[in-house]
Amino acid sequence: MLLTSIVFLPLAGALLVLLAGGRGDRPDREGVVRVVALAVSLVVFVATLYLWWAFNPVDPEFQLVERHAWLPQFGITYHLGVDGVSLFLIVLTGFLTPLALLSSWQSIHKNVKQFSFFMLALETAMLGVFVSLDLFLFYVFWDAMLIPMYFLIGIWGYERRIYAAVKFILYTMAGSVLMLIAIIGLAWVHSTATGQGPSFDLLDLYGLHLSWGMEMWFFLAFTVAFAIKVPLFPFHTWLPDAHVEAPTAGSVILAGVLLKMGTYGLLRFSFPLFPSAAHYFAPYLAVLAIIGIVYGALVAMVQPDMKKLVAYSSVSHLGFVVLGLCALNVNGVQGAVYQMLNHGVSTGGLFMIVGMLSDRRHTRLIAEFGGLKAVVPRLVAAFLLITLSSIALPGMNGFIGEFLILLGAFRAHPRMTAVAATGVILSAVYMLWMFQRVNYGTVTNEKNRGLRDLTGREWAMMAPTIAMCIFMGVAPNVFLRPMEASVVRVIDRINGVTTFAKSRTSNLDPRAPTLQPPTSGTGVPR
Amino acid sequence: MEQIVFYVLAAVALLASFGVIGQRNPMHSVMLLIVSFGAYAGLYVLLDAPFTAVTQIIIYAGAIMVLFLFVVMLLNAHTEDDMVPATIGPRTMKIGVVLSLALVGEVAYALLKIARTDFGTDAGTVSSIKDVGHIGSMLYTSYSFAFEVTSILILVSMVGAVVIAGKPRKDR
Amino acid sequence: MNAFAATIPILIVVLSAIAAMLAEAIRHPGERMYIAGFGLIGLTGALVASCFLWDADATSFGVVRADNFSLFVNIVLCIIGILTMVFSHDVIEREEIPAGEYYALTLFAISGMMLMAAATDLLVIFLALEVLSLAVYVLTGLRRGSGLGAEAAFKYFLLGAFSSAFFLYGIAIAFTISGSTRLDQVGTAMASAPSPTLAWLAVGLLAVGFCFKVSAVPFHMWTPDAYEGAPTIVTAFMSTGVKAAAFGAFARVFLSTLEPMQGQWVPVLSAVAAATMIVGAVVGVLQNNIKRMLAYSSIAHAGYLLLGIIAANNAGKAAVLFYLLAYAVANLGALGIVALLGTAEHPHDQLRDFAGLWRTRPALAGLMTVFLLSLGGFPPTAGFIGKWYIFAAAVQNGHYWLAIIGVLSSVVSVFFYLRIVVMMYMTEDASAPARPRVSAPSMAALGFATLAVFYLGVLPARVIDYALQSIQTIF
Amino acid sequence: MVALIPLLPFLGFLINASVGRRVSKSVSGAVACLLMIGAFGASVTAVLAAHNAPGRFIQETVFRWISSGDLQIPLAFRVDPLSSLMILVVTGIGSLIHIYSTAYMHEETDAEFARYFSYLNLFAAFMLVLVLGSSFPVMFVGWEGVGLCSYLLIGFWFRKQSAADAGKKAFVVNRIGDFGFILGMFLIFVTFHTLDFQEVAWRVSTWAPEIAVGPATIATLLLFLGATGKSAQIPLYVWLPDAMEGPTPVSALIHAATMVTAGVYMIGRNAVLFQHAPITLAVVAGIGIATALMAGTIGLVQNDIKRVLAYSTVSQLGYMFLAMGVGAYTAGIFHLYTHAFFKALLFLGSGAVIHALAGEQDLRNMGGLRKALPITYWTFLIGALAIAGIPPLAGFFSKDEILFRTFAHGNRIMWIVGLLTSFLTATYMFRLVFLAFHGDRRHPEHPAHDAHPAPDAHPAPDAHLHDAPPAMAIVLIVLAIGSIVAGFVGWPHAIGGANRIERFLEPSFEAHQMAPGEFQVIEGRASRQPRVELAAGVEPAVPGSQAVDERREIELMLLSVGIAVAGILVAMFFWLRNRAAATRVAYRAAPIYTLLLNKYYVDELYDATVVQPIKKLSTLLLWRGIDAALIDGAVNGVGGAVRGTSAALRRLQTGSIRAYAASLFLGVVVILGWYLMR
Amino acid sequence: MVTLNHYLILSGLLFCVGTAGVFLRRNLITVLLSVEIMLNAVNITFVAAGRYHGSVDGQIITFFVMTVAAAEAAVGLALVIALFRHRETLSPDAFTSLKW
Repeated sequence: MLLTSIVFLPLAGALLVLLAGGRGDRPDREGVVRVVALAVSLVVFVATLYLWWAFNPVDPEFQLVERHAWLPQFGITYHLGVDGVSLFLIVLTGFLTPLALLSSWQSIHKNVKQFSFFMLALETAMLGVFVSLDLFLFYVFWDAMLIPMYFLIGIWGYERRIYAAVKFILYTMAGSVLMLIAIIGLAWVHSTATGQGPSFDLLDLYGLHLSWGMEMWFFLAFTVAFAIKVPLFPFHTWLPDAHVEAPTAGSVILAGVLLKMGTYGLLRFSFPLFPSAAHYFAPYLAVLAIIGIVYGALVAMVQPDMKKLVAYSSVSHLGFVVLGLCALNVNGVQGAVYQMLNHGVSTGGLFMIVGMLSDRRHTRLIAEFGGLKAVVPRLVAAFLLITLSSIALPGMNGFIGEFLILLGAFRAHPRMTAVAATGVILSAVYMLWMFQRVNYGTVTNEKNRGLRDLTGREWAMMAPTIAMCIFMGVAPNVFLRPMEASVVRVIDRINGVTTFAKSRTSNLDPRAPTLQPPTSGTGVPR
Repeated sequence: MEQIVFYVLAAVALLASFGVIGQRNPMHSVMLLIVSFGAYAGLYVLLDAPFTAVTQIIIYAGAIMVLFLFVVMLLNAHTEDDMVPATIGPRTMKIGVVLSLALVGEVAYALLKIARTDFGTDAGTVSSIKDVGHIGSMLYTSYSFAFEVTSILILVSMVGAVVIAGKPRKDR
Repeated sequence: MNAFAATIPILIVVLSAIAAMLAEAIRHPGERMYIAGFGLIGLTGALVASCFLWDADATSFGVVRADNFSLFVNIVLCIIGILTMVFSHDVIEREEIPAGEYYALTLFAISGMMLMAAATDLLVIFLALEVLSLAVYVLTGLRRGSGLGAEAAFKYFLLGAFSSAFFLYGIAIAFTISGSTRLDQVGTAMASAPSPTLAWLAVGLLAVGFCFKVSAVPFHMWTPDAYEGAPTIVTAFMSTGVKAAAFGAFARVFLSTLEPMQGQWVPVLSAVAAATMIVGAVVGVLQNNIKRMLAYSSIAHAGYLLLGIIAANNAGKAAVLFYLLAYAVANLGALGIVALLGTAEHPHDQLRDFAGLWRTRPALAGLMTVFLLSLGGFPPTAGFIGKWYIFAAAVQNGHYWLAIIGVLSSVVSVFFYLRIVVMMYMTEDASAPARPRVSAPSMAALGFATLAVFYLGVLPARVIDYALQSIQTIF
Repeated sequence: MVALIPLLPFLGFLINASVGRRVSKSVSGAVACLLMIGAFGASVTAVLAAHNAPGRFIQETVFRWISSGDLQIPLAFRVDPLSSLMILVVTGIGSLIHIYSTAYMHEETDAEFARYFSYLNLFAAFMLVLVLGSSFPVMFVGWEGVGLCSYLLIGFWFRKQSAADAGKKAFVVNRIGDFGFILGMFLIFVTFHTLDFQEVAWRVSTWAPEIAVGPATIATLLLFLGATGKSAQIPLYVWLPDAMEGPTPVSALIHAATMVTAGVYMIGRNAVLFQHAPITLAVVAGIGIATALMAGTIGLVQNDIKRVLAYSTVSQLGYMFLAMGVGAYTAGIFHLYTHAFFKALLFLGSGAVIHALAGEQDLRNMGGLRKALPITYWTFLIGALAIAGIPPLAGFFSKDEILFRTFAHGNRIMWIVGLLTSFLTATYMFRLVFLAFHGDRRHPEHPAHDAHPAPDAHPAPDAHLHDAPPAMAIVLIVLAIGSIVAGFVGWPHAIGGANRIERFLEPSFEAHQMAPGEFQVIEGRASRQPRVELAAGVEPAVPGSQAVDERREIELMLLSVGIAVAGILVAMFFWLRNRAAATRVAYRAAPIYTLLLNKYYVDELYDATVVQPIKKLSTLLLWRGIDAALIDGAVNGVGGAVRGTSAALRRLQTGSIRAYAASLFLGVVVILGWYLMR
Repeated sequence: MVTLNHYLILSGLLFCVGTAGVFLRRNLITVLLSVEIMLNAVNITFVAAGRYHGSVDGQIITFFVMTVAAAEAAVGLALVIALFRHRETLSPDAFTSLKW
């Protein structure tokens, strides 16, 4: 019941917001709406913290499980549960949403009611993705999440917002529909394999043994969907557009949580469901990830637009995450999960900063700024700290993640990791270069003279973010401990069957897959 | 004997039909169609279906064709020459011809193919099928529901024809 | 009584139609009369009757069978009819449509649809088909003022007559083989035809007839023109009703009668379905007239429904029924909104007419969005469950490629649904057309449709159960 | 207690960073200095405690930092002889420089002043973490932390574009080194399954030295890459000269005394590991000596007083690496320690000069300052003599030790180059002295621009020339004394001294079993000794040869002293007696002169071969080309394709009813045809 | 000896003639006539097949088909009139305002 309430609390809040907003366009109700939305999101955050408290860190299995029949004809259940991997992503979602709402406090003025509504609806969808243990339910949340994001970008975005919104939604859908086919196929395979009807329940499907061909195709279908979301090179081009055009709050959520769905999906579904395929494809994914790391960094380096720069830096950072996952060992995967959290916090923070600057100057071009340190020292100090955490300075959160990822990856593929580690250099290059161009030197643009330093509201946004950055860097065990058991469990799932999977792949030619799905399944048992 | 009659009637029907679609003047087409319907009637007689033959003459030649004639008159029979030039040119026409020839080919092929296998022999005459009374009883027993449906059908077409062709009422 | 049991819903509708005609007859010129009321009464009666007949599996005259399958279709048709009636009352006066004839013909059409889905005799199916077709042809051209209406109607009529001739020829060949038009006898006879060629011809021609009615490629050409030319409310009605009825009969003929010949027709229909999904989705992309756009979308949906028939398993059969319902509510809702916003002089069916709708009519914009998302197949709406169900059926029988074509085409179709959303939400109101206000009943109807969309999308289990029950009886 | 050492400066950082801008300079300055001195006191106690502890070291685990699977990284500090020496240097010299800074930075505003000291404290904290850390990751924290602080302090005057650039350059170049460091760390973990220094030393000590390239070699090479970055060796030395953009005390503390020596320290820390990778050692020595020579030559012609010192720092660091490379770890560390004194002294002296001349840094605009700034002059002279290696000053002992070890190691070429370098050192050092303090006062043709904002920006006339204010003067004097006496701890046996430093540091370069809880020098070590091949020079070699060695050693000492003196004399001839000669030489050897003046064009080379290509590649190929055109083009291309198909298919819908009928008919024909064909 | 095949082939040919007429002719009325030809062609099949099976069903169906034909003709002609009223022409090619 706890999970259900956490997931649907924001939706309830969203409806509440609609009520509070009154009929039609009521600018006078803006304040009320904002406060209600913020309050709701804070309550949700507290609830997620309570979830953390209620979570048993030594138990590797799913906890606080809820399971009710939903479409019994197809073995579809309303099945929620949380483990060490999803726990922190949930907390992260709870943590970032209030900040996102705060970040839009000044910039969003038209239709605040609808804005808050979509933000909260989005939160429900995101939380749902992280807790659902039924593939069908997962897909429902996964797809439903697109709609509010689409509106957030499309209505409250910048100049080319419509192009970005449509690109975002179509690109993501195109990937995920194939996953839908794979999900269905999986369910029918279960029906024929076990003879007890189709099942979309993750735990049932974990136990399934597939023919190599099927496993390969299904793995690819799943992985492409997730790779697009991550975004893994070369599926990343929707990200810069979406980020640049989205409003600050949208970017924060997009970078902070949405991208993690992809990596989370890889870890929760792609790899454990299709272990031998995972082992077969992991090196290729790793290569893509590394290309993404270097490529993203290089492209970020030369971006004239701050948001675009941060967007490409996300490509680079998420590349690290995927690399860690592909290491398929405890260090790598744990680092990857940790890096998801880091990236959520620090990149979220970066987008907030950029948002503040563009709120003040209504431009995001680096060239427009310069010498801000003399004008807004506090803002720049915050900027510096976030930057440092983003370039993984030891003592900040980023370091822990990248360290574990690279170590894990090094154990799996040392040479490739050497290439990936250059990302550590490049990240310093592009971040510091941007930081220098924006903040150092003398104030060149007169418009920058009278800028306001951090306001109380902005402190309220930055303080927790920075605090998290440092805390996660100094005391990582607080997070690493609870997730370790579950991570180990997942890795065991992936490695459990590899012994004979390897042999299977060896004697079976993967390039000539036998995709013969069962037709004998009586349509609808039970 | 029977064969000769059949072939004659068939020839008439076919030629008349060709004439129908060969004519530029709708009036002539209607006339030729009536001719072919006469041939049909003859064929029905050959098929021991005198009642059908009669209805063919009465309903088709007598009623429907007359309806057509009325319309042709009403819109004082335009030949195609004084009409707007065809939007689809001769090339498309060729396509049409090719298509119809293809269909002809297919149908002929199919029927000849089966001709070798079944229906080769005539089942011969069953006296009951000539009996109009029998037809009537069948019509009102096993086909009664279909009969009712046709009533609705006619009602619909009536209403439809009126509402489409009639002058707009001015009351609203 | 029992002899008539199966026909009761149809009879009720026919009676209400006649009542509507009489009402028109006795009505003084200029007198306002809620003729839609007759239709509502009749359809509600038919709805109730259908519910009562559930599981009764009544048969009348040996040619009409009220098994759960046809009853399910009946219920869908009744819902369609009721919604249409409610919307119509707002619309037809504005559209300058002759009220009495309109209601009568609509109701006749519905009766024809019901009959088509319930008939177990090819001849009766043909007659029912003609009844509904003629009625719909006329409805299409009902706006005497507009040349477009007449043109649309004639195109629809001529192609309809053309295709029904093919259909009839199919029946004739089937009759030649079996000596009867009763489905059961036809089925057995054709399965054991001495030379299959003739049977195949029959199957092909019957398929042509049905494919035309459900507007599958390449028999779809009439659809966009007819939908665009017809009064919007009629478009709403025929895009849903005709499909429901035609697919009912389609499923009955092909999945029960011709099931033994699956090997013969599955490949053909697969090709047709693929083409239909692709063409429908792709061509819709560039449309600027919403009715035309939704016409192409309905073509695409026909393709998805065909998948259900091709799958030819229980899931597929039930999926067709469920999808019909989901599609009906969403499409009727969407086109209903277009109709409710239109007037005779300003049809309000161009894409740009919707610019900034959510400023002036936030509620309508919201509802429209819900319907469009449902048509696009987003969770948690009916459309998603429907699509998922269809594709699940297809995948179960290994039609992976059709399923993949289906999902990808649905992604493409999402693009043009979103174009409308973009217009409503993200484009500033250019030239605000004076939009008529929507009456309370119509809003209620739209609200009901929305509820249905969400109910089917969130808690579909019950309805899926009914769908499954209703296929157990015949197949 | 050990944790207190870095904690105190960190506290200072927090205070100054948070409330610093609101309190007066004196308060924030006092806080910073007192906390540094407190750290010094803590260090002293810690060192004494460690000296008396069993195994001559104490270890303290603060908390478990990272634990993931088999990777367990406690945040632990260890005080052993090596780190004791370092913390004493860091805190001691650090405190002095803090005090010096209070006077030097006095013109800054309160906020800037506080910012400066917060950075300085933060640096001290990280530096202490670096030297105290008991495992690679903890060291890495300090390693990157000091990099950050140097970035911040170099860019302290952020309004100056050059300063900001220099800061960025320093950080990025260091990152390149860290890239090697981190990979080396991984390789070590994968090889030894631990990251604790002693554990690694212990495990590797059971190996035979790697003749061929093996994990140890690769790992040490990677670590050495890190060292070259941090300690400004070829090829990554380019950042250090630019780093002189920072305030002079910063150059003294970070870029002379402490941070830049971290690389040397790191190698000393892993002496046992390096000892097992002879290939690496050869590389280290080669790079070291090469750097020393190159930097020396460059330093010979530079005109910016601080840059000369910077290059001399690079050169001296080269010496230290040479020592490490030949296995003379003690010597290297010893030189590090003495160098800290006299190089800090020299920098601070030059700082005093700059301060007096209101920001003037160009040697060509100085001269004759001896009268005006007596304290500065004399202390500076002591520093110069020390670095030149004139006995009995500190530099003499350490440098001589290094040269002797190199000789003993048997690599004659390196030894000769070393001598040459020490000659150069003496020369350019005294060139500096003579140009700055002797001769007559030369006034700048143009007022010194782009100097840091001193109160009176216009060039001060000699009347206003004031010697260092007390806070600075005291520090200079103390350091001068240090530069004189610091060397005595390493008085070689050869001339009747007891090389204390050697005996003191000895245990840090040996492998110890480290069972949790008790820290004992394991007994079994002796048995392993022949294989372990401990650092040459730590143990006096076989008794018989000792006498020979000592005679040879004395000869070498005399030689090197002679060379130093020669260097000074040459400098005297060229820059004191007749300056014309110098210019003539410069004119004669114009190509070489310009080459040296432009520092061998290394910066330009890097810019042309690395920086610009990458920028171009990223902009044109990756972003515009691949990303925008290729990938996104493909994505949008799909959309375009759909639209195109749509447009094409639309055309079929001609509106002509007969066309529709034809299409319907076509369908029929095709379907029936299909049926008939089968 | 006239067998069922003769009639089937005849009706098939007539049917084809009708279909050809539908889109070869450029006069709406003639087009409608072509449809009538198709229906009649089918009728022959029905009657012949009925005779072949020795039942009257064929004739009865023919009867229904005629009804349908009549109904279609009525509506069709009405539409023709309506079109003519709008455009003063009977060419199918004139009515292409709905397209694409």
